[in-house]
Amino acid sequence: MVTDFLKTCCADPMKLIGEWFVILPALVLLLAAAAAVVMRNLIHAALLLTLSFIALGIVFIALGAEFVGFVQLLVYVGAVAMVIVFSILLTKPDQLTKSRNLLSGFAPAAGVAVAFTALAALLGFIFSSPLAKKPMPAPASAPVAAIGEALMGDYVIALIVLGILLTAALVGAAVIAMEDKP
Amino acid sequence: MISSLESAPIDVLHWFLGLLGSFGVPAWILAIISALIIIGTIIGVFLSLFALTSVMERKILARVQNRYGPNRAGPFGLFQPIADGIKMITKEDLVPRTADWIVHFLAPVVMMVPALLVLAIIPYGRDMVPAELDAGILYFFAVGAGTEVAVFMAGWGSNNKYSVLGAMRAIAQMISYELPLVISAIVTAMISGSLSPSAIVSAQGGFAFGFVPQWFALTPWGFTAGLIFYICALAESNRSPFDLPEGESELVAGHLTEYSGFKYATFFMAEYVGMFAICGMFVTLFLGGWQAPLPFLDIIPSWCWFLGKVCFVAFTMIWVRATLPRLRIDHLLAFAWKFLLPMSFAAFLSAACWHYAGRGPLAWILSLAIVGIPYLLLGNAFTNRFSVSRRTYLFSE
Amino acid sequence: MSFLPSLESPQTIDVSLGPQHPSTHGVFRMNVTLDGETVTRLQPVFGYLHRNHEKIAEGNSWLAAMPYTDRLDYICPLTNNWAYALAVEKLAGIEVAERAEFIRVITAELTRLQNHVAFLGFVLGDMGAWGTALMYAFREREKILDLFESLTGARMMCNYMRFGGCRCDLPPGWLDTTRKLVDGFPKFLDEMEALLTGNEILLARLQGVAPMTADRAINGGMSGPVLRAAGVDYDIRKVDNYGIYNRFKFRVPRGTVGDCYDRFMIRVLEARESVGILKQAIAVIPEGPVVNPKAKQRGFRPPAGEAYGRIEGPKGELGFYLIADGSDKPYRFRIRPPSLINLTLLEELCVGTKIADVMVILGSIDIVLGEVDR
Amino acid sequence: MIFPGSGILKGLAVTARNFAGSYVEKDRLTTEQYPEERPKLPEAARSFPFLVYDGDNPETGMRCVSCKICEKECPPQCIYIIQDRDEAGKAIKRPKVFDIDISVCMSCQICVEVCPFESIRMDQDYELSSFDRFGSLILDKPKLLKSNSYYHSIHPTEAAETDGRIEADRLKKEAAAAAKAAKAAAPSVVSASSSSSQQEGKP
Repeated sequence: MVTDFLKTCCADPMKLIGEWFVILPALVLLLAAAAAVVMRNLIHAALLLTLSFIALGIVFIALGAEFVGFVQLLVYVGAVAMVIVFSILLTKPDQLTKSRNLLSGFAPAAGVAVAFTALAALLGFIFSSPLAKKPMPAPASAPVAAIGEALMGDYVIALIVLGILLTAALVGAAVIAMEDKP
Repeated sequence: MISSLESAPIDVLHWFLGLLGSFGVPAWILAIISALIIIGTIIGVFLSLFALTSVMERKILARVQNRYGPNRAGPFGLFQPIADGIKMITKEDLVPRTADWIVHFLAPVVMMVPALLVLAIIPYGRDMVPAELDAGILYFFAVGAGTEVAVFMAGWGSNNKYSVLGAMRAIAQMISYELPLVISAIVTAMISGSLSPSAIVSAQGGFAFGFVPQWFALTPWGFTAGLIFYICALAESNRSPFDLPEGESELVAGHLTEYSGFKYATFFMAEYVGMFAICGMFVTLFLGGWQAPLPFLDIIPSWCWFLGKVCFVAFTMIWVRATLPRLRIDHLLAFAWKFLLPMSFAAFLSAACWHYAGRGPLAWILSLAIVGIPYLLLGNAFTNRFSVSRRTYLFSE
Repeated sequence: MSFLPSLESPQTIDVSLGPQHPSTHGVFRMNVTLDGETVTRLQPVFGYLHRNHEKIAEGNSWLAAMPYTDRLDYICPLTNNWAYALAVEKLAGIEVAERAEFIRVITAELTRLQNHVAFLGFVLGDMGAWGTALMYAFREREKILDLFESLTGARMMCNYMRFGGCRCDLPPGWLDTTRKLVDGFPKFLDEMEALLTGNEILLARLQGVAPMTADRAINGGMSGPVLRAAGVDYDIRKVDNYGIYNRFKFRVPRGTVGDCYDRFMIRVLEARESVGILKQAIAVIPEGPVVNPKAKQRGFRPPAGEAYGRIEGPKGELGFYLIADGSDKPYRFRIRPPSLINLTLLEELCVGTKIADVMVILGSIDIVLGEVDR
Repeated sequence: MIFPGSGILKGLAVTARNFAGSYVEKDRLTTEQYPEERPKLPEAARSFPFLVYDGDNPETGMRCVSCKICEKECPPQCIYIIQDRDEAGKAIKRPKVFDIDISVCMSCQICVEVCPFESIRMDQDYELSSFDRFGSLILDKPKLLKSNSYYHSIHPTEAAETDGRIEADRLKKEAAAAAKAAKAAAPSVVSASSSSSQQEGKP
């Protein structure tokens, strides 16, 4: 195992670097996500969640899915994470401190148990599926133009429906926000 | 001679790599060295540009305000950045006792990273793109989103009321202005049919009637989109009149209140490099990138044109800063959502009409109407909403 | 780490703006309660620049109080001098030399000019215009200060007026320089207006912010441009006709809304009127002594009695209330500073506005802390 | 407002004009480059008081007679005077100590106005900063005493007027003394000598 590893190292260092570009961010992603769950400080948790979003984006990019990776960064880091921290800033401070109560008693143990059960089930399904036994396919290169054409061609109905849904949500949010004004 | 100047930076790089290769250095090490040299050059150029701008900005501001500006450190005050640097480094690095010190420490780092990363996809000259990405524009905005996190971290981590208020303003402002910014950039991608910056630059090549450059900024839709992009760029790089997050007359220094010494310098540096990056993007998208403005001016190397245009755009930003008072937060948000966003949609529509109407005189009239009418209607509605009006005054003898 | 909760409601933040803050015009402090960006409560705190001025004056001779008045509103020392001299002249019944009356009008109107242009600059600074307007204003103010220096010997601490006249005569060539400056001044005001009054950002920042009704302004004791911006036609130059103001033709501008924009524009219009007064005064200034030779400066002992002398200072009604007991010191020396009294409505004006407006409102009242705290 | 944003463009034009103007018009760039360029002070300019002496010797030419009017009238009370005494303990019309604390002085010029002996005058020296706030900000007699020719160099008009006044005063006194001497020619030697000593004190 180790000799294999060293051999690949010497044979094709660039490939190795390429692999580590996936493995490292993936590790960061896992650790950050786990830490975000455990953290008591809500802001730290939100920032770690942002870190995991970034790591996920890098994983996507390293795997060759540039477009998805960039969109991940743009949407999740640029918008979702910001909305999360903004809503934390706008929450009442006494609610911030109350969240600690959740971490007492049986609640943590129960949470961990549920999480592990779910993880085990998921891993079981993944490894028992025929996909897991297939050899890894060569990384597909997806040029942006191809994605664009697919979105505007085959999936155009879905795109439009999603767009309408989001617009409706936006308008609804605006209406709710306007309510308290005279 | 001319062609050698044009590709001089690349030639030097290749010569150096060839030299190393002749000593038997493996190819993969050469690749790393090549990348490091390119990165080093870009960072070096932009940091020296930052140093130069930090003094030029003060000099230009001073001249606009009828003062001399810094002129004591070295000839014409050109060594001022060195003096500032020494001061910044030797200053005490204060961290408030109740600050969230990890976040406080990381914020300048997080601020610097996206500012440097976005420099990777800008075409600095003919065939001079450090990272040729298919989705270059997307990369630019995706990485640029990291700045918001940094500003938030700085504001929160300082545990200061001014900082928190500044961070809240910054986030609200950046989220609001990101939308029109991206949409106005997408307009150019739509016309040139690519998200790659170099493809967008080459789409602006050539000259109409032999001397009018075909830059996007010289079309009705491109002018509108470019103006929106410019305004949003001011807002995204927290420059006056959108410098609310650090508006010194209200919030002392906003999210920077509790920073001193080198951390403050890092913020300062990141803001300037980010400003140059967004100026570079503006030049790439709307001002024809590295293309010369007139055919016979091609003899000047393309990268010189690019730098010159970036400096010009930066100069206009300084000029605007010297002229305009700051907006108020509610005006700022209303401006983004109620004026810039609809206008960027209008530019979008206008660009589409321009394209399908054959890019001829008819296209000009059509696209001009599509951006002009909303500008007049929306603009007047917007100014009336804030009761902006001329008044008459009574006089008593 | 807490989210800095306020004592009153967990959703608001208490911010102490000042006394060290970039735009509180000196050492002024406001304890502001913010709900988001909106001000829900504002408590002005002053006194950081208190210098015991009135008591010092009561312990010194009548003449020795004069240099201290320079330091009240240190932007406009000459009008302060005049107000004090006027009060003493009223107390002791001293006639003022004819030429001195003209010099007083000229210097006072120059003071008004430089105060109002500096005001424009300061308000723009509060709005975050990076001092451009302020620098233009100071460029012109500098010329006026140079005139003051060549006349009185000091740029700001002039100590120029004396009981019954002025300390010294105009130096040769002074009137010509002044005439040139006054003739060029409208051009500068035009430039300022081109830079400022059409600017949409400025209009949006100023119009409709903190309007004040005429009733409220009168009941609040406002005076000067703040009162006239609210639409009240009250200018002490017209009401009292002190000095020789009845000999000059000038108009009193007044606003209609009383918001920050009116307060801003009234200053521009008043500066233009001052230019007119200056032109008239320079044209007809007579020769003669600059101080009433009968008036005594050193060892001055007015008869027992009291008097209130007031003038239309650039910032409002500046009054001195003096009680004499026949000795060489004032028995009571009381100043009515316009800045302090115009400041009393600050909370009322600020509540409900954004925090950025607070600075503009404070700037639009035009205070000088030397006068507020005395 | 037909074209929203036109006001902003107008403002930009003004700043552009000032930017360009600061390179060509001297009127737009009024800053003095201080250590190289010195301000041209008007004659009336004043900084802190000094004491004038006539002739070359500061001690004998001193105009001050230690009357202490300035000490009394000084609004912030920054003047401190002790009258000189001879060996016998008799007061001489000359200050032994004359200190002005210029960290307190507010340059109001009232001491100048009240001085009946044209002795105290305002200086124009403005470079007074020092590292020692107790030593160099208290001006003692040697530092305060400056010659009449220096006075002429900073306030020529005022100094000429003063000299004229002193001269007229002297002539008047001399005339009065001569008349007095002529009137009581022989008997009163004592009064003549006393009046001449007065003249020595104030030439």
